[in-house]
Amino acid sequence: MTGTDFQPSAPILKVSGLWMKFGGVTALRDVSYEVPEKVIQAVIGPNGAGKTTLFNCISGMLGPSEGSITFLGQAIGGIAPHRIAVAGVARTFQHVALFKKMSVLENVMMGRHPRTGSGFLAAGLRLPGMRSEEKLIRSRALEYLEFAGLAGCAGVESGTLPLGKQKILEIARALATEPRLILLDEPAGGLNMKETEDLGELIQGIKKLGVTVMLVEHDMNLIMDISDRVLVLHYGEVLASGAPAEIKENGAVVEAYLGAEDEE
Amino acid sequence: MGRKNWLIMLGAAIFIGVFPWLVMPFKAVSHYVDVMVFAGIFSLVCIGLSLLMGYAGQISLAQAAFFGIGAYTSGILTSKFGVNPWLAMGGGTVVCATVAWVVGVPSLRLKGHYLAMATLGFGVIVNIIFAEEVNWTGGPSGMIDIPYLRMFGRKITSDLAWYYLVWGIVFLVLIFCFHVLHSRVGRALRAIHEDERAAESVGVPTAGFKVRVFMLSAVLASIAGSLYTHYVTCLNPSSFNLMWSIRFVLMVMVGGMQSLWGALVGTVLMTFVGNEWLQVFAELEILAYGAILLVVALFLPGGIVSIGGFRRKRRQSALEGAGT
Amino acid sequence: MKSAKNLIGLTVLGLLITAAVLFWSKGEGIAAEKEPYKIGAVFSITGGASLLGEPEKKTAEMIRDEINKQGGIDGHPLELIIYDDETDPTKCNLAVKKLIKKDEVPVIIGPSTSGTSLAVVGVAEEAQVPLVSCAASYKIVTPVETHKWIFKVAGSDSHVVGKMFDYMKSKKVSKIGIMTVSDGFGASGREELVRLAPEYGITIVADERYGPQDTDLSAQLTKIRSAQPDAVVNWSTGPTQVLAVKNWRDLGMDKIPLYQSHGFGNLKNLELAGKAAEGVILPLARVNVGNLLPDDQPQKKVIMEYTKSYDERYKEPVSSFGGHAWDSMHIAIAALKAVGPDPAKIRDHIENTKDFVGQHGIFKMSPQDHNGLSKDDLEMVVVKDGKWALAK
Amino acid sequence: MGTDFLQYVISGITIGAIYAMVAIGYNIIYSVTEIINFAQGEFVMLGGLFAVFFAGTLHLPLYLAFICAVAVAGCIGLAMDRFIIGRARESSVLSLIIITIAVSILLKGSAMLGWGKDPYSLPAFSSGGPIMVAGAAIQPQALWIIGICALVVISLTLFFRKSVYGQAMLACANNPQAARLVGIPVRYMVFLSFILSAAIGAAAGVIITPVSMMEYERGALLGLKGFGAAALGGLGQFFGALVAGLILGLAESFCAGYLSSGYKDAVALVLLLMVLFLKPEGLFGNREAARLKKF
Repeated sequence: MTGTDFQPSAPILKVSGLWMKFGGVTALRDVSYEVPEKVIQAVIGPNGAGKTTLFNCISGMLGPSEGSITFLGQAIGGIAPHRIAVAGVARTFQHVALFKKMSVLENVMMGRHPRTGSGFLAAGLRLPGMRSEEKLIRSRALEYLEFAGLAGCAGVESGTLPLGKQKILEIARALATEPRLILLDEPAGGLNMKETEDLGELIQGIKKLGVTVMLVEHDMNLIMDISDRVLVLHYGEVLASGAPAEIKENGAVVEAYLGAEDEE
Repeated sequence: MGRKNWLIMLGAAIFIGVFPWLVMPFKAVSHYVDVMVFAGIFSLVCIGLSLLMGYAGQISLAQAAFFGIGAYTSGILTSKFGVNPWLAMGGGTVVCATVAWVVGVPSLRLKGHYLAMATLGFGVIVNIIFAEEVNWTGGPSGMIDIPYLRMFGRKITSDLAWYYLVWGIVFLVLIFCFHVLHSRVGRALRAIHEDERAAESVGVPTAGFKVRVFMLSAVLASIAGSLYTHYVTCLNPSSFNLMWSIRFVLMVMVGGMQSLWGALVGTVLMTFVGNEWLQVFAELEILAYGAILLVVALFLPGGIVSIGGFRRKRRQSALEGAGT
Repeated sequence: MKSAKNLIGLTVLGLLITAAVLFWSKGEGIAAEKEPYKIGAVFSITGGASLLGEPEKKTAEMIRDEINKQGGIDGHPLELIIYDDETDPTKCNLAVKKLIKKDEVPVIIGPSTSGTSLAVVGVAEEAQVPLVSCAASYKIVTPVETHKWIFKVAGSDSHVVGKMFDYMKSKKVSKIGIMTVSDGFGASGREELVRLAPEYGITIVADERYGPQDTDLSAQLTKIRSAQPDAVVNWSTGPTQVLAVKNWRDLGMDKIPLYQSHGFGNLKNLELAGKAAEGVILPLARVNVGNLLPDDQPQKKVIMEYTKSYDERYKEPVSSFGGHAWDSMHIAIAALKAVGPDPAKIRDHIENTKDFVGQHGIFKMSPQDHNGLSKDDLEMVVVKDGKWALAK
Repeated sequence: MGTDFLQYVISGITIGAIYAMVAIGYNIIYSVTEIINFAQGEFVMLGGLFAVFFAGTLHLPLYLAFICAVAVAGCIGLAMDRFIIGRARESSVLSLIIITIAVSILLKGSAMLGWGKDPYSLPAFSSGGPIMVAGAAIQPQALWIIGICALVVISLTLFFRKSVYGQAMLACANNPQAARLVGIPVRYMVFLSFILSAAIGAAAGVIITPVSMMEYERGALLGLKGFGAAALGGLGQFFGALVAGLILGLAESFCAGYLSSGYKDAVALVLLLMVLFLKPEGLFGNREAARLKKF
């Protein structure tokens, strides 16, 4: 947790032979890949390359058509998203998915859900264990807000925050679940330069906490700055993977991007 | 629960406490106490339904069926097996919770119209069972000779005693539900209502929570049913038919689904409207009832409690509640 | 802004309603010279049993007007307070409580159905106010020890079934198929049919049920037909009994005579069933067949009077149900006339009603019998040329 | 045994045809607006009672009474959309459920005031006694019911498949915004759907009145059964509604005949629940399409 050097270790996530088909469309085609622990793993590719689909498969929002996903040695392909969250995978969404009518603090408190356990009866009868747990939830949530730099607006209704802060809040909420792996889907989308810079620092901070980060992003500068490894998807297939510098030089990747640009 | 809710509850409790003494001296409204007993019983059903509709975002047209299952369980256990009424009430909640679980697990995967349809179908089936199992339920002519409720060794027969008993339970249930809402569980429910996908992503088992709220609402309806049984001491399937399920939904809607207070206000109001105030219209009553519903659904979709900016208050108190 | 307007509007509406209620409850009876005598009534004027409640309400109102035109009960105007229970036990319960508490009536007539009556027996008993139900179930008045304040003017289903079985025996019917509607009326009839059949040496070979709003009974009748009974008994009220007649005819079951319950005793049913109803047999209270009675029959006079004035006022034929209201109204009025508006005295008076000539028979109440009718108060009737005729 | 079986089939198909027509009424409105009109059953009741009014009170010939009753019901359907549903297009599903229930209460109450509580009947469309087939009796009116139901299904299928109006109506359902862009008058199409659905419901009411009579309270149950048929067949599926209606009718009839007549209504509903739980999009619905519907 001290250094920022890239130290490969055992894979935290292993995807092998992953297929995802929607009716006649194949979104992922035989994707196999391993993510080592405590790295920042970027996933890039032109629109429609299957990046978000990959995230949805890992986080359980979609059950893969074929193939396996192993997280910390446990097969998680096709199990319910909330169980994957409990297992230690958190995520954010491409289009911010906050609980808009809840306060900023409450949103982060929601993140504590999988790490706490009091149920209907305990809550309704206000049992002592539940009350102390509630206090703990609150103080831990405040810590995460502090970490994300949002402590100032704890009481604000989250839907009223500017987009940049909403994106950060979503990350804070995901972090509050104490994940081992966090999936960030286009966290910089719609952010300005300054905000993107702050975001980069935040992501590196997350890595320092010992959390593996996977991020889908279009902002190449951000990716080149912070990521340790890059995976390139193209038409649902793995096109290339490696360190950012290598990817930059990879002809196939450049072509794929240029080709895609032409189409748009 | 927040300070504002405590204040409202205090006000409501004082009002409920003195209400009988306000109306009893006046002959013209002295029977309002009786109406309030039923309003209290129905409130229990509607509080549960409000949790389900307003907080978990699910509709149920089967509440009268759970109300009836509780009522008949109590009735059958006490009159045919001589079980203590309070124990029978507990038995009713267990039966209801089990049935709700069995029905809820497949139903709550459905949404909107489909869920309405499934619960409606279930409710009608239960009602047919009440009417057909003559040996157990007495069939359509009804079940009679159900023993009175006893407390501290005495029969509860007077309307005033019933009034305070029922409303006492209503307030206990309200406190229970507010506590639930302002806890980890309540936050999860609100989260499900706002964005199911995001709720799942932070580890909320949405399907499981929906089923549990459904079970809670069934249990509350069951308690209400048991109270009804011992209050009326006679059961008839027509007290638990589809019309009543619809009435319960309407009570919650008219009051406002956004808060438990809405359920309470709506229930009391609609009980009075349905049994008292519309009687001046005689034959036109049914039209007046329909018209009121229409007006509320069209012009007051937030229900009566939305009139005075009540919703905003709830919002704030929920925030404070998060801190307690 | 809009919500503020709504708030004001609703408040005004609420105040108006409250004012109206208060006015109503105070406003009546101001002009009376003598303290009016009150009778409370609860009928199922709307809802599932509205076919029962409607003529009951009309009859009760007609009698009130007649009495008041004659100068009331010993100079006391008669005040009739009617509530509609919408055929709902809960509403019925509330309505009776309201009659007792708010209106402080000394005697209550109704409710219309067994289900609603059973829901209020306890209330009247507890409040010690006599209640004269218009429904049939024997459970309403038994056991008498715990139903001291409850009476009923509708003959028990056991009378109807007994009368019918007597007639069947005389026609050598030994196997019957029954079909009953799944509401209180049908369920109570079914219970008695099943209970009494062995006593009369009759076997029930088919026992079918249907809903009150069913649109087709061919399946039930077909099943009965295949059990080869000597007769079919249908027990229901409302449109299903006409449906039974039509389906019975259409299935060509003429050779298996169709018996109906006394619920069929409404000329409208004959109108609706038309030719199909020819030959249908049923036990009927005399109120429906006044003109067929011999002149020396003691009930003839009251029945003809009622039939005539009801027809004049409402332009429709009388029904059994209206007859119940007539009986209960007049029993209550007789008691009020004799002992004044004291619930306890009224109860005692009703319990000792002897030889009261009513629409449904000659009532002989006693501390053991809070109904006072027997199967002798019924006639077996057959449909002939679209009219009732006494069955031989 | 054989005769009985045939008799059950006949009565099942007859009542099933009525359920199918009610279900089609639900489907038309649902296809265009994605609203479930809980007042659908009341149109059946109104159709029957208006036919009684035109034939019995005004002494019109039966076919004219039929047409007038259907037309009046169509107008009521139009009014319902124009003055009530149209104002609440943006409401939540729950509000819409309540609104249509309120309308059904109003219609039922008005019918009670207008016609009273007595049942009414109509003469059968063609005279003559039942036709005997292998010992089973078929009422001529049953043939009318089945024939008219078939006619309605065929013409509606043609209407939605082939005609420009039908295509336009479906387009409104799939994507009202796009429909508006390509120049389809969406409001007008919605009106049309309400008129059509009310008229078909009313037609069902008219043809069933000679068989089973009609009174103000009848609508709710027929509506419920029709609703069951619509869900069973898959919301929005016309052919599905027909088949599901017949299945429901036959299931009820067989249950009454071979199992317990008291539980016959329950059997239809259990069938409905099972379909909802196992194949929520209905027997003939499309899973992908059902998922896309905005609930």
